[in-house]
Amino acid sequence: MTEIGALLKLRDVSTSFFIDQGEVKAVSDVSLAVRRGEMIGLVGESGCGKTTLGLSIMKLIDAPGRIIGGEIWLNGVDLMQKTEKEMRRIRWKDVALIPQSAMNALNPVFKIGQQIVESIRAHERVTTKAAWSRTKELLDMVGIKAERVRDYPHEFSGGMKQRVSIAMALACSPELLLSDESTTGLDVMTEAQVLGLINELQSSLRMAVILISHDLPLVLDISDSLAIIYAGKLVELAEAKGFAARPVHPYSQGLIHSIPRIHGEQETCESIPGSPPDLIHPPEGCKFHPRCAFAEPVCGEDEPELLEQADGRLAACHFAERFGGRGDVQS
Amino acid sequence: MSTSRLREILKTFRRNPLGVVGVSILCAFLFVTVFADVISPYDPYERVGKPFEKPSTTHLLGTNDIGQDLLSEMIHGARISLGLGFVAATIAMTIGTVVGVVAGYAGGIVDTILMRMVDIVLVIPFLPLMILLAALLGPSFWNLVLVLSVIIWARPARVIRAQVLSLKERGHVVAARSTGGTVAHILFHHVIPAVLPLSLAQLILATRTTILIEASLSFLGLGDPISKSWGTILYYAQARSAFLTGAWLWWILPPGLLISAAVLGFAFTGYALEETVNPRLRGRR
Amino acid sequence: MRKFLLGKILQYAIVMAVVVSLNFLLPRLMPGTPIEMLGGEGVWLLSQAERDAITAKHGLDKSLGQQYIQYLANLFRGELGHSYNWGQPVGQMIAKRLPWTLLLTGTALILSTSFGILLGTFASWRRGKKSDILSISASMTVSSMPSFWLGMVLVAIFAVQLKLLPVFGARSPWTDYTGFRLVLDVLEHLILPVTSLVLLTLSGNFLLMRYSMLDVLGSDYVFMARAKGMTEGAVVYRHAMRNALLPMATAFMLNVGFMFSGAIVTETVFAYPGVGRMMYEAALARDYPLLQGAFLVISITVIGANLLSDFLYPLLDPRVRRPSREH
Amino acid sequence: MSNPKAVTHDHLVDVIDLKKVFETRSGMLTRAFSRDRQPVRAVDGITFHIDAGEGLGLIGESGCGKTTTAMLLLRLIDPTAGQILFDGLDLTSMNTRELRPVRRRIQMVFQDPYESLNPGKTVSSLIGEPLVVHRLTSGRRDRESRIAEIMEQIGLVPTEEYLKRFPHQLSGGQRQRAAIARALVLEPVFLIADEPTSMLDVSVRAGILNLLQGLRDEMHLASLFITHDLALARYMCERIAVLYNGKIVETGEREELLTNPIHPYTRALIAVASSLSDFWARKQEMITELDTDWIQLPEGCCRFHPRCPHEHGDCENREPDLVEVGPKHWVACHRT
Repeated sequence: MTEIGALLKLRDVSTSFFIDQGEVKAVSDVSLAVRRGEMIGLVGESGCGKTTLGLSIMKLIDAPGRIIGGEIWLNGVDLMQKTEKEMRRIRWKDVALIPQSAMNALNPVFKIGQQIVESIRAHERVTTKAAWSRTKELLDMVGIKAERVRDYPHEFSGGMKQRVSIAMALACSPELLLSDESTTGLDVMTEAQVLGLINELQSSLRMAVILISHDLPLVLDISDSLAIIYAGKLVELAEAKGFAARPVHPYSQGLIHSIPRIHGEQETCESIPGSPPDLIHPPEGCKFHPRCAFAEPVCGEDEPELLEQADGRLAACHFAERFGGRGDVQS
Repeated sequence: MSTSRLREILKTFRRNPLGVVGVSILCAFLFVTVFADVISPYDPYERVGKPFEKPSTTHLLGTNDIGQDLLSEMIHGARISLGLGFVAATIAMTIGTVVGVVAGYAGGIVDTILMRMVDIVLVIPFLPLMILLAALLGPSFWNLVLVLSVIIWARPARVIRAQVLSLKERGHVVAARSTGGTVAHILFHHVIPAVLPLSLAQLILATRTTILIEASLSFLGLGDPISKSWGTILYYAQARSAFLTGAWLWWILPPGLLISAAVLGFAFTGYALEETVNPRLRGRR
Repeated sequence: MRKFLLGKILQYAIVMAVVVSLNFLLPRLMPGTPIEMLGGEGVWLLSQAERDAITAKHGLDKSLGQQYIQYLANLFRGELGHSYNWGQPVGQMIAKRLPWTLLLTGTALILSTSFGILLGTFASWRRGKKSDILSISASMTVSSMPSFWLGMVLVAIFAVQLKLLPVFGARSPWTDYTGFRLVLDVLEHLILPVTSLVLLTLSGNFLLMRYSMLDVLGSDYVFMARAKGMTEGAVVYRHAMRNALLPMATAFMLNVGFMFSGAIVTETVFAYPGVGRMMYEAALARDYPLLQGAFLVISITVIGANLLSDFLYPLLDPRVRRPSREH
Repeated sequence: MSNPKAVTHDHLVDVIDLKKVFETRSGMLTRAFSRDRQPVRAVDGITFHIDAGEGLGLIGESGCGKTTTAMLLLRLIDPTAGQILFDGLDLTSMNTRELRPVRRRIQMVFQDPYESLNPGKTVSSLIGEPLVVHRLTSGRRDRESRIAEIMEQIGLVPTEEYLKRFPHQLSGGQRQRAAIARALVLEPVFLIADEPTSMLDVSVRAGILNLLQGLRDEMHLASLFITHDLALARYMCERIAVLYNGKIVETGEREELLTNPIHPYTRALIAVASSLSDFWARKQEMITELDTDWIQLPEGCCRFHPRCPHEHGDCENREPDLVEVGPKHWVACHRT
């Protein structure tokens, strides 16, 4: 988890939405570092703030939302100091996005080629001809025949639209790629192929990828490290390898315990009691304590910090060493 | 509709400033309509002054070409204009709702036939058809009602059919079917209660249209020339070229403003209600 | 694509058939005797022989089926009968008036749509701001006014009181302007009627464009255009507006019919020599052949315009132009 | 599974060669003018059975026909061909009125609890509705006590707190519990669950799964569990059937099927669910990379052959039948 030489560094980033009922603290004080060529999974339940965090990196938060504090260092530049006009240059050139629903992310009235070409020409001084030929190369890279460059989005299937989105994201060879639940809703086979493609391109192009997902087993399977988010806070940051056997934070433990397995001994799954908190009036102290089986009085008073544990991982729990030392949480 | 849903609708509606203004306007008109006999200074059908009198303390808005009091005409005109508009809209809405629910729920060939009918009514330019009908039928209150409702039902029928179609595929209706509910049970417990608020909003918006069209038809001399609606008053004002003289200030301006105010009242109420009951439209403003 | 257009042609053919049949059936189904409907109210002053002649001329002594065939045959030859009031062929009378109506409604349609698009786009930008709310209220207020009344008020103010514009008609009487002077004269007479027609439909166009724009601005592909680092102009004009125009195209069609309805009252108020005013006069005089002829011609024009826009719509929307091979 | 063609009555549910063809929706006039109409064979001759108290998992990707199968079993849509035998009754030949008493005994839990509950009704009237429809209780008091009873059983307690609530005042998990209560208040013998947890948050899913399992044991319910997730099917069901493009390609007892899959599609599914990185490494031998649109194939060929990595011999000319390869293990593949 070293920050030295990291491509992306977030320091205490907080994003809130100001609605009639009050301030929704969607992301609070998140610090995170992503190295070049690393694939990190951002995992949490719906409404935990993982998408908001992702979009905050690109400073794509719309009113009534606002990034209220923190620093976002990308390639040694603090994006928080950049104007909207400067951000426009950075978006897609340095950091690109594969959106959740490729179905709706492509403009229905333009050919897919036009949509990729325009993103190239918005950032680079190239001729139209050069942009079109690069577009064909990009489509070829994601397994779409170059002759389909003049087809409209509705003429592609869901999985193929997702590939077009990937080709579009790679148009300006970004160093950081955000994938926001980009395979949710696709069939398992298509999902496997699309993720395989992202994985392949990541290692060949040495990109950093942030994989935003609610699917913990999937993230554990394919990413290098993972960050678990609960109620807008980072609760655990660890290597993906071996994580399933030794989750530290009680919330991570709960998630691992709630998922049935396909092989090995079938254990009884348990759900986490209660439901995620209201982010307008989050609980005092540790945000997870009302649902935590191990909560003690201190948990309702002091908010635990995200601290480094013995094995190098980070966890935000007052009793982290207790769980960290236990190798028998799940065999 | 359950009482709590009603209460919820009322609560959302009250927060909508347009709706509050609209309802206030409508209440004022309702008052005038009910107490027209008490409020108006003269009998509008009596010749109580000289023709073409200018406004004075005795005749606040002057008199018309045969010496009838214009203010009294306008107060009584509310009865005809609003009453006719409302009756025609109610009939049209009833037809529209029934057609919409039947077409949407039955589907298949019934749906196809009914919707083709709707398309035809919507494509034919409505005023020429109405003029043709009105000219052939002759002027009378009920003929006008008939002419209006024959044309107006189509649009609400289409809106309600769309709602029923989406409702039919909605999980809770499918779930109710799977528990073995009869068609009648599903229609009366799940479909119609969900459609009624939308029907009501459509009724109010349709009233707006019928009032405007009634005014146009009466203005063209195709209304009942005996009964005094706002449109009829304007017909006589036009026929006597009131806009060429100073009389336009008290003979033409007020009836038009009354029509506009009434229509605006219905429009505000209808839009606000539609927005409250149709979640798809929320945030339209 | 061909399937789509075929379906549309078929659909409008049915509408045409219904309009034509309605025109035939209505006078024959109305209470009273059809001879009065077809011969005019004065028919009872005529002698029995003259009445028999009228009955025979319209084939009223034949069966309904035969009458219908006769009617269709006449229609096919472009014969709409003779005006009972003027004695002239209805077809010729309409042909003389139609250009004026087309000029009036066409101008109003183009202006109303363009203003609606511009204002709607602008308002969607300033969503929730004071000017936005103000423009909505104003547009709803204007749309609540009866268009004929608005016309009368416009005449009273701009023509009678301020004497800026002509009071009525399409050209100045007793003049024989030519060339540019004629154009100016026609334009001058066009301003007030067009304004009242534009005001009639503007608010609908404005509200629709604004709603449609808001809908599109909230869509994922507009968000993506911004994420791609496109300039604000490219996002709004290239990505958003192109899509927001699609519902406007449908509204344009509905407005064609609406304009013709509006033209009847507007032409009446401004004594504009179009088909609308002719229809009004025919209705007052109970000149049924003329009335029916006008109804038929207006309906055909509207249906034709609808068909035309349905044919042009695929150019705007590739989903209709090139339907996907699946499903 | 016994011989699929034989009609047996020792099973609670017997589905025999069930088919559903959807005609593409278009007006009758346009249909008369165009030739390119394409019927969609959503369910194309599937045969399976479920014993009393047994759980069968139906696995497949979206669009493979699994939800259509559920709708057919409930007769919410009418089958094109085939038979559904329930407790010896032929559901396919019954009319709506005859079906009513049967529907009481077959109930369904839908995928989306945000959709399947009428937003205008309270929890108590939602759970009570089936009782009213089937006139099962005598009077209000009887009904209310029955509602309270089932609410305790499914864990919406304290009942007084939830009785008067509306669906939007419940969390996702609570809504799904109310939907389950609605299905079980009629004391059915056969429960169909269509992806009952896919719309819920990960952390509350297990609660719903465990509740369903407990109720199955308690009420001796037969169940059809529809899902795209093999691990869930393993957790919930004794037997698993794999559906591909309207056809069952493999069926067997869960551990047998998971450890010893034979059909190439089943093998690919299991590989994907086990480890994506392993799957990618061995992708070439698992499945041909192809656009996953449901290609409408001509009748009389193996539905899977365009994506099958193995040599195509007979696959393009002959449709494989389900063949028994082991105890209760059936596979439809020419290579077996």
